[in-house]
Amino acid sequence: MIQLTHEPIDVNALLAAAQQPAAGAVVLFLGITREFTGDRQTVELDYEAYEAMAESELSKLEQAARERWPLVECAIVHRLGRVPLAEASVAIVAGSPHRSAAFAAAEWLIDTLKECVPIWKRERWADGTTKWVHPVGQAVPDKSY
Amino acid sequence: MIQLTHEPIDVNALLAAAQQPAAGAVVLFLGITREFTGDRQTVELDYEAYEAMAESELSKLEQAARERWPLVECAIVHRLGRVPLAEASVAIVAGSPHRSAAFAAAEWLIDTLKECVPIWKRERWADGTTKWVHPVGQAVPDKSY
Amino acid sequence: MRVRVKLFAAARDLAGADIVDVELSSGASFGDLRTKLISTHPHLSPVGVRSIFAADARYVSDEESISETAEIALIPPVSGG
Amino acid sequence: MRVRVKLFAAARDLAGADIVDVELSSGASFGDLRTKLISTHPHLSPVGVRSIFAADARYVSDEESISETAEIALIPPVSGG
Repeated sequence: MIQLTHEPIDVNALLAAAQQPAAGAVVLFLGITREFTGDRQTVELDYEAYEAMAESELSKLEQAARERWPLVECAIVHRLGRVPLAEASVAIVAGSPHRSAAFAAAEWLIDTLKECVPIWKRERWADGTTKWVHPVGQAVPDKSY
Repeated sequence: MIQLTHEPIDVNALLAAAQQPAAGAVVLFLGITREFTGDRQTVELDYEAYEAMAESELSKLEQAARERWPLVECAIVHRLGRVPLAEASVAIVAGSPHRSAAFAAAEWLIDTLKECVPIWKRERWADGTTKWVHPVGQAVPDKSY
Repeated sequence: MRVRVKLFAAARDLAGADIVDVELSSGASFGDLRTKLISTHPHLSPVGVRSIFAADARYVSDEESISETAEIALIPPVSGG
Repeated sequence: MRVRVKLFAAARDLAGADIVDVELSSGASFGDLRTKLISTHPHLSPVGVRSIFAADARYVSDEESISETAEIALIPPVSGG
């Protein structure tokens, strides 16, 4: 399951869907709006996506993860728009009969999402300035999955 | 935070505690009662602990994880008594400014818990039999942490 | 041919528009599009040189030829998650 | 000295008791305790040989001497999680 949403992410629903009798292990990853980056203070983040392509890339990620690991559940939800401090911008759930697959899939999914999915965040700093984040030296998106 | 409980684990409360402005990444692991082990069908699990020692070992695990990784949050909760299918027997939460530490800490905690903490499960199989699980060839508990 | 390019994030802010049109000769590649886009919208340069194009929601390389009917977007380095 | 040993899981079921008392000479080690425990409670043998002792809620090796005042437990291979 993949989803882009402008609302707070419903983590309970994601976990409830993952807690199935065939899953022995569920790993949830939440990316949270962090207040400090070094000594710079963030007030909130604002996320934008090329939505049609982001959905397509997220679906490819889910598919690739299901091919690589025996997943009972695989969900990727990204929030768009304003995400206040301490709230989740992204949630990933991987459920598998055994825990090593659930951990590996969840970590691979967030690592790859951050490289490949056309979503951008804008920092709103405490000094009132804003800045789109476009990491320098980022790898070219892997098109192999 | 560590806890042994005879009630269902309150995952929402654990996640709420972890979603702090200093955490950029939260990883939750849930160990779930799985229905099938090969072709043997489980009806429920029953967990027993040497409670005083289990609490002491869990505290040492939390302490060791906090020394190894920069954790904003570290929680380990193990349920005791009967745990029906698809419910969580164990929940681990690791929150950190960066995701690699949160993943590494959560996986290390569950791996080490399974080797070191005096808790035992009894399988109740669909054929009516029960069996304590005492893994053969298990490593001697690591006393180094 | 006229190519419409969707812009996002800092690229959109730098160009002051969500979409820009670029005139190219038929059979042009995405590399040609990048060169022309930056020459006609010089403000885009700092992000444009570090971006990748997408056609119909798939990443493409600068060597590929542009299909006139594709939906084309400039994808700056991503920062979701 | 008399040592009380707490039992858990299959060890408790095999012995039919949560606690068993074992008579040992003063200065005995946990290895001596294991030998005596299994000889006096032979049903415990299959789990007892694969268990570790704990004294005051800490794992101990068979070489260590037993403190008469410690709380001693036989810890079969664990299976929490």
